[in-house]
Amino acid sequence: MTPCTALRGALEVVAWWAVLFLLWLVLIGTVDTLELVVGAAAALVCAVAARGARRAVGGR
Amino acid sequence: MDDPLIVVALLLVAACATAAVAVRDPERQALVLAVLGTALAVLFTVLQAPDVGLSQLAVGSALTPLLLMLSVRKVRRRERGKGRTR
Amino acid sequence: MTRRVRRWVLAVGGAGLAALLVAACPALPPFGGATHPYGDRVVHESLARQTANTIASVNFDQRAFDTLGELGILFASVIGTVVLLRQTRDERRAAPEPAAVSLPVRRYALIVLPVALLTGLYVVAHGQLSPGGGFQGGVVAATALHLLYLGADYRALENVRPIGLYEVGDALAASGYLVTGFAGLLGGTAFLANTLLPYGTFNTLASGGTVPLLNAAIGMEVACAVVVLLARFLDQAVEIEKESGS
Amino acid sequence: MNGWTATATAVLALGGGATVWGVATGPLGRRVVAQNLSTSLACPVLLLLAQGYGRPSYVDLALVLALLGPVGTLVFARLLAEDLEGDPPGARAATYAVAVFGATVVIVLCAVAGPGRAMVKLLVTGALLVAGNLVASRALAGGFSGSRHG
Repeated sequence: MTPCTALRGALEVVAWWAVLFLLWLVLIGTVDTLELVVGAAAALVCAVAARGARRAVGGR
Repeated sequence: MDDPLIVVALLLVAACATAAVAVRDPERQALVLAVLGTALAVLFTVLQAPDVGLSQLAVGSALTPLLLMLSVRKVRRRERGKGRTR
Repeated sequence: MTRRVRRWVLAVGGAGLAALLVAACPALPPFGGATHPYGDRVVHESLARQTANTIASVNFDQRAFDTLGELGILFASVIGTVVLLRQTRDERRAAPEPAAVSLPVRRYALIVLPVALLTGLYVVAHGQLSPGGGFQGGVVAATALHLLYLGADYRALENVRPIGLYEVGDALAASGYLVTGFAGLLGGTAFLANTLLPYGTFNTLASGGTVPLLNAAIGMEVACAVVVLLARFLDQAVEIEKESGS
Repeated sequence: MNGWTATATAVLALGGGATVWGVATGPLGRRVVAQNLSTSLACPVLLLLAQGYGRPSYVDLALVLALLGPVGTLVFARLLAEDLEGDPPGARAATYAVAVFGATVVIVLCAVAGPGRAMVKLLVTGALLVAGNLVASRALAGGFSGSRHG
């Protein structure tokens, strides 16, 4: 895991996290702090899953 | 009252359920069951039961077909294997 | 008992059942009528506890004990599947070959996987506000994971999904549901009683006292249970083969 | 029985009836396409019902169907790959017609809903619906060529 790939990995997770957090904001009705916290946590979990999935599929 | 909508949804479910019984081949039956799941979800939504409709959608659209088709594949592979070794 | 006799017995039994059903139908209240004795009481009770989704209030508050039964049914059925579909002595496990999947399908699977997972978590989190709940969201989240098998192959899915973790998650979530119930006992009221936490303001994420907690426990339990269930089916269909290589 | 539910009834009667008949009879290739079309038709119907009943929370059902419908078709495409090689499923025109219909329903509903979070949610659902429909039909036509044991 050279620092370059680690950085790229982290960037990918952050990018997925931003997109998914926006999607969460679209999905919910009322916006308050608890919704944002839960949304941020859920988006982070899904971003890590997205990166894991892409790496698992690999170059095939 | 939107009776025509309820009648159409009920007829669709009845026709699809009959088709599911009439079709004998398991693979084709899994296909008809998937369509039946979708028709049931629409019927539940028409009858103002969105939670039940969402349950039917979640289970009937991808999970049930996957379980059915994996079982059919396992049985088919066992038959093909037995045929080859005999 | 020839086939013809069997058919006659079925016909007689069916006719009897049909007659009873027809006799019972006129006594039912009119379809779509305005009188809903149970509905009025349930809605009143659910609004008293600030739960917007009445079905979630029934599932996780007024009849939480029944949901404990459903949780037990799902848990027991998954254990049964794990025992039945285990790899027996005369079977061996062949590594799944990578499958050639066309590019648009693989790219679609990799994009929709996180979106479906997020939608599943959204449905679980907002169980007591909008249509949905722990069960529906858990199944959506679990199915989202298996897009990897559909978009690529079983080897990719196995790398991402450590099955032991999901089995532990299944057991943890089921016991989480029970512990939340016992908290009611410790708090001096009944088992699974919704009297401990404040009910919060209407239509927000923290409304409904223990309903969101039980919802989350059911959501995690169902998601892990479905992943374990599908893992066993996939193992049998894709990996495990008879010694004779069937 | 406003305009929305009337349209939903018409689509359900025509589209639903055709897909049930299509999935119950005929060659395997056409049945699989009918299954794909059934989910791609049910999603706009659910959106129309959500608008007709005035309950925006029903859009969640359409969103979940737009996500999981194509997944169901991918399951069939993958596990029936060997049988589908015999008669590759055609019916391209029907798939595109349903995709166009889905898109128009979403656009009309967006126009009615007006700018805001609801409109973005409808657009997300519409995008998932059309993309899923096309990718699933692409997978049916031979997306899983080499998967003997996959």
